[in-house]
Order: sequence, then structure tokens, then C-alpha cells
Amino acid sequence: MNLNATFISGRTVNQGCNLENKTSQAYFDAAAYCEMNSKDASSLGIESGNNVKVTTDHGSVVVPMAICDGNPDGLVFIPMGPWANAVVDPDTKGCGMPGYKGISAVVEPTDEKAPTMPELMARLK
Amino acid sequence: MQTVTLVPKEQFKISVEAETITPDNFAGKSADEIGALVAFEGNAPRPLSELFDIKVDGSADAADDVKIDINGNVNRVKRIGEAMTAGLIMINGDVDMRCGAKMKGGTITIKGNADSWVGQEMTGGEINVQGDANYYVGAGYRGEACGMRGGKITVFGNANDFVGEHMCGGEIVIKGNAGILPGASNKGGKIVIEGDTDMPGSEMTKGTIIVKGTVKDLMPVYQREGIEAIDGVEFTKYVGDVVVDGVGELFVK
Amino acid sequence: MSEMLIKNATVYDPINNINGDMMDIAVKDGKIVDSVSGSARTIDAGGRLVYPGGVDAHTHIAGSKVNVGRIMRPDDSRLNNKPGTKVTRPRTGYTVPNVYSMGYGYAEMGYTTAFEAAVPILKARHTHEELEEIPIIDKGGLTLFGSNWMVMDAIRENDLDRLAAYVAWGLLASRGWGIKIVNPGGGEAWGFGKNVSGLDDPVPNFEVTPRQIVRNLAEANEKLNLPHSIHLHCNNLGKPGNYETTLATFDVCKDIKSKRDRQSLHVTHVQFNAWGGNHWGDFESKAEPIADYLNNNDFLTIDMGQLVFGSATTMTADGPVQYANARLLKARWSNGDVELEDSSGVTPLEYHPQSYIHGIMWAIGLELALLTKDPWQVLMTTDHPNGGPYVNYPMVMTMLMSKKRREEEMAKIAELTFERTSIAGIDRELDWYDIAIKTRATHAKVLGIVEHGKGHLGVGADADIAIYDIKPDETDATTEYNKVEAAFRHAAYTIKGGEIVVKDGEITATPAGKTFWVRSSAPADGHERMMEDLKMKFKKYYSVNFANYMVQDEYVEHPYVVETGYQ
Amino acid sequence: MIIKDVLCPFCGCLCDDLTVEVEDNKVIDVQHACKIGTSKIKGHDRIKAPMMRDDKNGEFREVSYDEAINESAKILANSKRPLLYGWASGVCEMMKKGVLLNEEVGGIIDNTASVCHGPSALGVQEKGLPTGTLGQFANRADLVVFWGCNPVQAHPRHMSRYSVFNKGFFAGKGRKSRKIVVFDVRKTDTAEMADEYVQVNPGEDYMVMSALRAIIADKADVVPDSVGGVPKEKLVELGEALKGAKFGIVYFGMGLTQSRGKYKNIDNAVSLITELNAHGKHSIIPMRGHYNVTGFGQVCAWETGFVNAVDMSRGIPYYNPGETCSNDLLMREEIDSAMVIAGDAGAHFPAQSIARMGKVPVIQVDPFHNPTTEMANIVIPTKVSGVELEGTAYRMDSVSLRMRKIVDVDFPSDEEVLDKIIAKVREIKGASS
Repeated sequence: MNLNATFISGRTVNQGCNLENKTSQAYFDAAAYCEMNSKDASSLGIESGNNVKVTTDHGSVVVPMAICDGNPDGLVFIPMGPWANAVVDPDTKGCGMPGYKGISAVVEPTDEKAPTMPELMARLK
Repeated sequence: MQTVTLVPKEQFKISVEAETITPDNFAGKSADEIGALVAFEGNAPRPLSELFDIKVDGSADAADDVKIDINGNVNRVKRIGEAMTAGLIMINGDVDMRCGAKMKGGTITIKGNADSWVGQEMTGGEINVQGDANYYVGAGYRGEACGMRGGKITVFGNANDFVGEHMCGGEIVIKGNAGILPGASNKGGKIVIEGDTDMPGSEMTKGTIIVKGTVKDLMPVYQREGIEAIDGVEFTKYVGDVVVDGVGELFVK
Repeated sequence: MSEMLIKNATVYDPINNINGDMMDIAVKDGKIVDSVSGSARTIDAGGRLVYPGGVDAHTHIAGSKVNVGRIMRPDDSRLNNKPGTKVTRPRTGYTVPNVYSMGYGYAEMGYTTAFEAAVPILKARHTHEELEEIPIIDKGGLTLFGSNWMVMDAIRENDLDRLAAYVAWGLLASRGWGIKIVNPGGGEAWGFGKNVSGLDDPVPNFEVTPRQIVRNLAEANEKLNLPHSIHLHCNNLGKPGNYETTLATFDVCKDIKSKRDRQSLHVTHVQFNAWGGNHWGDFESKAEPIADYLNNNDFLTIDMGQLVFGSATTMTADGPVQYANARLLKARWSNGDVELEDSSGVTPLEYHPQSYIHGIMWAIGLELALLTKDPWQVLMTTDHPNGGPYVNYPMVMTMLMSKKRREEEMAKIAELTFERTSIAGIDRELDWYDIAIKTRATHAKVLGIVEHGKGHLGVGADADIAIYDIKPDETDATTEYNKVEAAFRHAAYTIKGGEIVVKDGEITATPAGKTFWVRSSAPADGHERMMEDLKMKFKKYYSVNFANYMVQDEYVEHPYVVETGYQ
Repeated sequence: MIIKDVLCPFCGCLCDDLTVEVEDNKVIDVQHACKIGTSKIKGHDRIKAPMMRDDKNGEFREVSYDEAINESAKILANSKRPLLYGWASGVCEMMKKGVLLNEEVGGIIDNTASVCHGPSALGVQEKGLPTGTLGQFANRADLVVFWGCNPVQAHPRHMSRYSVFNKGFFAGKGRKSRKIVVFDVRKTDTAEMADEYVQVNPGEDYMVMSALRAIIADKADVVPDSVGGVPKEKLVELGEALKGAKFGIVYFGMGLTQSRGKYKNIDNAVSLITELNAHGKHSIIPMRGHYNVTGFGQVCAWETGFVNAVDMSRGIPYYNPGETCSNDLLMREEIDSAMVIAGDAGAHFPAQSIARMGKVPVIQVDPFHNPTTEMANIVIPTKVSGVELEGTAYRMDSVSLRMRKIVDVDFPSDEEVLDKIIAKVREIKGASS
């Protein structure tokens, strides 16, 4: 049971509030989730707070799911931050800017735990 | 005839800027003299002799009688052949950015892949990329009115986005696919894409783009002008970009 | 500080009526003095040409517009690049050089002072940040008032004291030197994409005319007894036929009297405002009627705004003209409206000798300088970088000095130029003394900085001195113009405040220059009414708070403050 | 103590009307700020002292400032291709020192715009930028377009101070004086309050703009029935609305700079605005993120001629995004050290880029522990600019203002740390030459 989606990231108020508080639970709560609309969520058979695994050509990450009915079908959103970065496209397309928006992704329900910020970073060392 | 063979002594990690590697600079020089020419490894000036094994066979009075063979991987050596006027460079491997930038004449053949800006602002000569080319084939520098003005670039593999951006003359042939927005803002010249591409010819005022494969998205700014045959093959001809009162010709199979 | 003696100098110092005399110049503690002790450092000029340090009264060297030019033109910033040395920072740019190159470039030509010609008050902090970073030269800025709501409201309500009080406050807020007016009223009209068409076309929503703006600001200028006159960029710049507006604008200030020994009106880059014809097809020079006017009136001065072929970056507070330019040339266009105050635009372009329009523009600048009899009335500028970059001043100097040099240039220029201008028939060739006037003396006089030590070499003046590698008595500038140009491009010595900053064309030291600004007192009741209006405007219409608006002292680290006041 | 007219050191709005109450050198109340600004000024746990470690997986040990600074200087001075990244959360005074340090070490200096509005600069280089100050838009705009930006979340006071709800001289009725249009790929909170929401397919903004340009140029006949997911009749309607506006303003965000086409989206948007000026007055402005990310571009441009991504390895500035931006360099694995200052690469670069930063020595200069700290070898804590330090910042519309100091702390400023590193680098380089 998978959702073929387009992934984007972006800012939110809460992510902003915790930009200088990134070791906190509040930052985790603000930046580690994946939004999709209710229709997509029910197609995956999941509810708010259930973990999903988002996978792109560039990596995968596990985060809790949140409902946002402003998203059209098949559009998923993770706030900018280390969780989103696990799946964004690092190719700068010749102009310096990696691909943070409009990336093909597959979203699936999972029992895996969402990593903390230090756990995510530890993977990269 | 003078043949200069360069073999990189190591796989460079930090990019090396070696605009000194041209037939013009090598003509008539001994291996020692060539070895004394300087390239920059990051911020560190390095004589070519520290970076390459250099062998010279024969001698030449002028660049057009010089052939440079680069044997090995120079995918971290930028600006090879910059502003060269004549002669031949054969790269038996991959090459880094801005290969053949501002080239005026002669030939560069790259057996492997070329990184971005191959043939940047070139005005003459020929570049053949037997593998793939990355972004901005034959494009310009930021803010300049013109990219490539003359000469010919052939990519036998695929090319990435922005082929021939701001092109004012010359010819680019991509045998494989090209990324998005080939020929953006071009003012002349000819681009042939034998494979697929996306959004060609945006803001084209003059020039020709021929796409033999599929155009994923056609820019919504082109006037359809009917069917025309090129070398016996029928294409749909479009004229535009109408937004810039363009008279560029876009042929799509 | 040390002493210095420049011996055997062939000196041209028009302010002090010195015309090629062989003399010594003594310097102590950064000033010109009568004599120095025997231990003074001696430079033997060996009969070479010595001028006071050059002064540029109208140039665009710092602030928002200039930086917009840099940001939008990496193609320009890749030109003229030089690595740093033991004393210099790396240099970039031709039409929009980086701050370092800006200062070094002036100093290399023997220039020691330059005034930024357009400072919006709201963005003055930025201007000063850049001015402080420009090494060596002394600087100042002219503050924009010509489309300002405070100004127009006071004029409409006929409250000249309130207007004068606002000007005084605006100069303080911007740490400015004088009143700049650009396309009076046009900047406000441009707020809704419109323009004013001439002196009597009321500004939409404000119901004052450009004529009233010019007249009232000129009167306020004299009420405050400011060192400089109003500095005016006329309406209709860049339009064929605009010379009529220009002449009519001159008349607006004809009877304004100044207590100071200076003009009561300076009209800038008149090359762009001396255009005849009704459209580009019959475009022609109208330099002659402008020069005639100057020859018959001494209350005004102008500067050339000479065109130099090649790359330019046009930048002006005249927003609408820049849009028109950009559309005509299909060029890049940046616009920069400043709330309640003014507008601006930046457009890169290329002047081609084979375009008769550009040819005619080239001719007009020279005609203005050569047809106007009194050299003190026409300042040499290129309106950097609008007519072309200031680094071309030496070439312009040779064009003024040599008919042969002009003819050499004319050979490259479109034929039609010579039917539509009188340049081919002008024989006048300026001499060393005239050039000293046109490149330093009259600039300093027009700005009102002679008494502050600029533009001359009299005792008490700042020791800003240029020694050029040329012997006037052995050099015929009318034929040896290449030699002259080379000498002016790279001064043998530039001495700034008594310190050698250039030797043999190379930068040797980079002291910080000072920034001139004016603190003026204002009529008390006018000030009170003005503050009431100003605070209301901040509360309702400005996007920044009153308390955060004015340029703080931290931004003018090397101030030179001139006190003046309400008369 | 009550401090008035305080500037907010969070986003590009650079609100300058905050009132902060301080007692015993502690912030106890912040008025007028948004939730984010309040949070920033009230402060968070910070790094207490300089720290170092040899192994990125090892534990940090506390060291003196001198030791951390000297070690940092040694790393940078001995690097062939050091990257100096960040610079957005500082004041202009420290940025000037950054440019100087980059000259000294022959590295690359790049700021957070590289992953934010860097492509906007590339668009400006193609076409220019018809813009103005925020008050100009506040006083005049009757048509407000938000394209690929979401100020409700990212710039919370933007709509009340500058763009939507505020009254202006020519917009006396505030919100009612203006028509609000939002282009986005999803119905954001900003879209929720718009008069018109135009949903564009992800990555197809560029074509939508071209279609609008054709329509405005009276060449609608070439436009197909639907572009980028927007029906032609809708586009024609929008074209009329744009043409009919007395003063239109487009605010745009990373929905354009980070999606397909990147700078080409900005290029096209600028052309759209330029062409619309033949009808009414129109302006466009990027919604800048950090409170002084604009300032870095300004400082870098006047110092070097280029806006960011300046490579000094050859002794003269060279700029070419795609080649000299942080992620270009990281993905090519060609840097041999990095300093991250006043910006958090760790939190905002793709994982692959960060993994590559993990392979070289990393120096962090920042008040706070963040993902970059996890990758750092040396950490140097400094003052929080705009709270503990005064200095210059540029608002998103390039208006510069002076940040106020609210409380005193013992930490050194970024500028002081940079000064010391520069002095040490000069000493090392001087000794070796």
C-alpha cells in the first residue's frame, strides 16, 4: 500500500520558532512530520500521528503523518529541516540550488521509529 | 607535428583550473617548459609537471600543428582548451567544467563525459563529447548577452538542462536527450536534439531548434505554422517565442 | 604628521589664478603651507604638470542603485579584475566597480574628491556604508528632494519655512551635502507608472507643478544658505525635443539670488537634456541654444554628462526614463521606488559609434563644453556610469584639448551625426588651465567646498595634489594627445591630505577619506509645523519607524560637518 | 527597562516597531512581535563555551576562545579550498570581515541565499528587478499576488504591516482596497485568505508565466486550453486583472526558486512584471528569509562585485552558481574544510551534501547547538546579533536599518572572532611565505 506522490518542503511558523532550538522536542514536533490530505491518508489506511516512510531517489526518512487538506491529491509536505533533507534532490541543476520541491516520492505506512535530529545527523558522519 | 601527452599523476579531488592546457600555450615547447606552466589546485599554484606526467613528441611552430593527448581522468580539471585558436585536444576520459570556453578554433574531443559549460562562449572550432554533457552546453556567462557565437558542439550522449542558453550563433547537436529549456533566450544559431527534451525555445528571438524525439511540454508561446520537411523527414514547424516577437523556428517531429 | 616639499612644479591652480607657474608647494600636516623645514620629504616634479586633486561634483559611486548595478551585472564585474596587493584589496568592475576599485580608480587619475549625486533619505544609510568603504577619496552625497511628499505638501500649502525646515532635517537625516532634484514631480507620478510632461504639468494627487518644486526648493536652498546650489536633473530627460524644457527650467531660477559666491542653479548632465527633434528619426543636437543661454547668463552652471562609446550602466532617480530606455533597447531593467520620496531605475546599455543617436549624444556633450565661452560654467563629467565610466575622464580631457583627437574619434562615428550637430566645425581647443578648471576648480566652487580646502592649492587648502608625468611647456596637447591621456590615466603622484597614495600610477596607501555633510538650522516655527507633518507621515505612511529612520553617527566614521543656517 | 522601536532579528520583514521589556539584563516581555520573533528574542539554550573534538563521532571538550580560534585559523590557512558558509544571521559589519577572511584564505564565501533566493539573483542578472520599498507597496497596491510563498507561516506580520491588511495613502480601506491572488501548488494558509487561489501543477509555474505574458501581449491565440493545470479562460481572466491594476505587486518565495526551472522562474516573472508596466504600475520582490540575508548580498556585491558564491582561489573574485555555490562544491567533494557561521548548513542542506561536509574539518561559529554542531570539529559560540549586539541589517526590500542591542552578554561578537581568525591566518601565511 503505497502513495506515489510529489514531495515539497517549506517553512512553517513552528519550525521558525524553533530554528535556534533544534535540539529540542519542540523542533522535532515542528519539523518532523509529513503532511498529506485526508484522502491520501485514508488510501494508505493511516491516521494523523502514524509514521510514514517517505522515499525518493535520494533517500528515505520516517516521520509521523499529519493531515493538511490544502494539499491536492498526491502532494506531500515536510517542513524544511533535517528530515526533509533526507529525501531532497542534491543536484543543483547548474545553478547552485538543490531540489527542495517537486520531487517524485513514494510514501508508505511504517512501524519504524522517526529518527531524532542527532540520530539523523549521525547517519551522515 | 607536436604531440603532447599528459597523464594525470593522481585522481584530483580539489578541482584544478588549467586554462594553460591549450595548443597555443604548448606549441614549440619542451616537456620541461610545458611542465613549468602553472595550474591552480584550489588556491594553490602548481606547475603542470607536479600534476601530470608530460611527454612531448616532435615539435611545432604554431598551435595548428599541436595535438594534446590527455590519458586518464580529468573530471576535476577545469578550463582545458580555454580560448584555444587551433590544434587538437583529445581527452581520453571525462573532463571538468568550462572545457573549451571562449574557444576560437581547433578541435576538442572528449571520449568520456563533459561537465557543465562545455564550449561556454565559444566563437569557433569544434567540440565533440562522446559521452554525456552536463548543464549549459554552449551557454554563456551570467549576465552576458551571448553564449556560443560560432563553431560546433556535438554531444553523442545526453545533455542536461539549458543547452545553448543565450546562443547567438554556431551549432549544437545533441544525439541523445536534452534537459529542460534548451535554446532559452537564444538569438541565433542552430540546435539539433535527436532525442527528447522539454520546453525548448523559450524567449527565442532568432535561430533554429530541431527536436527529433519527443517534446514533453511545448512552451505555450509558439505559433504553429504547418508541416515542413527537413532532409526528407516531416516536422511540425512553430515560430516564436511570440512574447518576445521572436522569429525563431522550432521544428518538432 | 610629516612635511613635504614638491619642487619645480608647473602649477595650474585656477582658483588662485596660477597659470603654469614653475613653483614649489609646501605641505605640512595634510595642508598646503607657505614653507616647510629643511627636513621635509622632497619630491622633485622636474617641471611636470601639477594640479590640485581632481574633484567630481556629479557621479554615482555608492548606494542602492550602484549595488543594484553590481548585482545585476556579473558580466561587468568580471571586467577590469585585479588581485589585491600588499596595500590594496581585489578589484572588479568597469561601469560598476566594487568599492575598492572605485576609490583606487579615482586616485590613480589624480582625483581626490567625488560626490555621489543621488541619495534617497530612506536609503542613505546604505549610501554611507559604501562611501565609508571607498578608500582614499573624500566624498559627499546629494540628497533627493524632488518628488518627496513632505516637500510637495509644504509647497502646495505655500509654507516655505516648513519646506526649508524639512530640507534641513532631510540633510541631517541623510547626512547629505545639498539638494538634488531629479525629474521634479516625476518620481511621484511614476509611483503609478506615469510621468510629468513638463514644468507646468501638475503632479498627480499632489497638485503642485515641477516649476513650483524647482522654484521653492531653490528659494529654500538660499534661505538655508547652503554651500551648494540646488542640483537639478530636468524633466523630460531622454526625450527628443527636451531642450525647450531645459531652457524653460533655467528661467525658473533666473532671479534667485545667492549670498554665496556661487551659482544659484546647477543643472546636471545636460548632454541628456539638450536634444532637438520630435522623435528619434529627426533627433538632433540643441547644444547651441543651451550654450547661448549660458553665454548670456552667469547665475547657472552645468555639467557635460559626456558620452563614452562602449558599455555603460545607466542609473538615475528618474524612474520613468529608465523604463522607456529598457523597453526601447530590450535591456535589463531594475526599478527602485522609494516610498514617499522618489524612484530610480538601472539599465545597462552599450553606446555604439555607428548609431547616429549615440553619435549625436557624444557630440552634444563636447559641444556644450566647447561652445560655452566661460570654462567655469561647464563641468567635465560623464555622469558616471550613465554616459560612461569615470575612468574615461582622461580621454574626454584630450577630446577637449585636441581637435585632431576629436577628428580621430569622428572617423568612427555615424555620418548623420555631423549633419545634426556642429561638432565638426568647432575649432576650440582647451588648454592646461581650462582643464584644471573643468576637472577640479569649478567642481569645488560649484559644490561650495573651496573654502573647505578643495579644488585648489592655496595656503590652508587640503594637500590634495596630482602630479602628472608630462611637461606642459614641452608637450603639445593638440597633437600629443595619446601621451597626455596616458599621463592623466596614471598620475605620477597622487597626494591625498599630504600622504602619497599613488606613485607611478600604482596605489601606495589607502587612507580613509572624509565625508562632507551639512548641518543647517531652520526657522523654528517652520520646524515645528514640519515635525508635526513628518510624524504624521511616519505614523501612517512610512514602513519604518521614525526612531529608526535617520542615519546614525556610526555610519559616517569620518565626517566633515559644515554648519550653516536659516537667513 | 522598556526598549522601544526594537528591530526583530528573525525574518526579512525586519519589523522595527517592537517593544521589549528587560529586567536584570533578561528579556521578560516582547510586544508587537510575531510568535517567531518573540521566540527568538526571548532566546533559547545556547552553547556555553568553545568546544573542540578531533573525531566527529567523539565527545566535545571545552576549550578557550584562543585555542578554538587558533585551531580554526590553522585549518583555514592550510586549506586549498575552504568554504565559508552562512552569514545570514549576522550584521553587515561581520559580513565585511567574512569577505576579508575569504580573501586571506583563498576560499569560497557563500551565504544561505544559496539555498533560498540565490536563483532570484540569477533571474535578476537575466532581466533586472522592477521593485521598490515595502512602504511603496503598502501605500499603493490594489492588486497583491503571492506566488510560491506563504507569509502566514514564514513572514507572519508581512500581511498586516506591508502587504494586505494595512491601510495606505492610496489604499485607505486596507484589505478592502486590494485584491489578493495566490499562486501555489497547494492551498496554503495564505491561499485560504486570498480572493483568488490559482493552483499550479508542481514545477509548471514557468509555463504559466509565459502564457500570461502571451495573453497580456494580446497573443492569447497561441495559448493552449490549459497551462500548468490552469484553464485558459482562468489565465485570460488573470491577465485582465493584472492589466487592469493601478498598482500590482508580486511577492514570491521559494515556491519559485526551489522548484523546476529555478532562476528561470524568476527571470520569467520579472519579464511578466516589466511588460505589465506598459499598462499600470507593477513591481516584484522576493520574500527574503533571514532578517539580514539581503544584507550579505549587498555587502558581498559592494566588496567583490558579486552577490554570493564568490571564489577567491585565484586572487580575484569569481562567481558562478552551479560551480561556486556550497552545494555544487559539496556534491563534488572538492572542499577541504568548512566554516559555518551565522547559518545552519546542517539543517538546510541535502543529506548527501552534509555527509560530504562530514568528511572535512568543520568550524562552527554560532550561538546555538544545531545540526551543524553535530558535524563540527570546532564550535565557537558568539553573541546573538540584534539581541545582544547592534549593527546593520537589510530588510527584504534592501532598506538598511540599525539593529538595537537589548541585553548584554560576555560572548564575543562574530566580528571579534573573525578579526582574531584573520590576524592568526595572516600570521600563519606570513610565516610560510
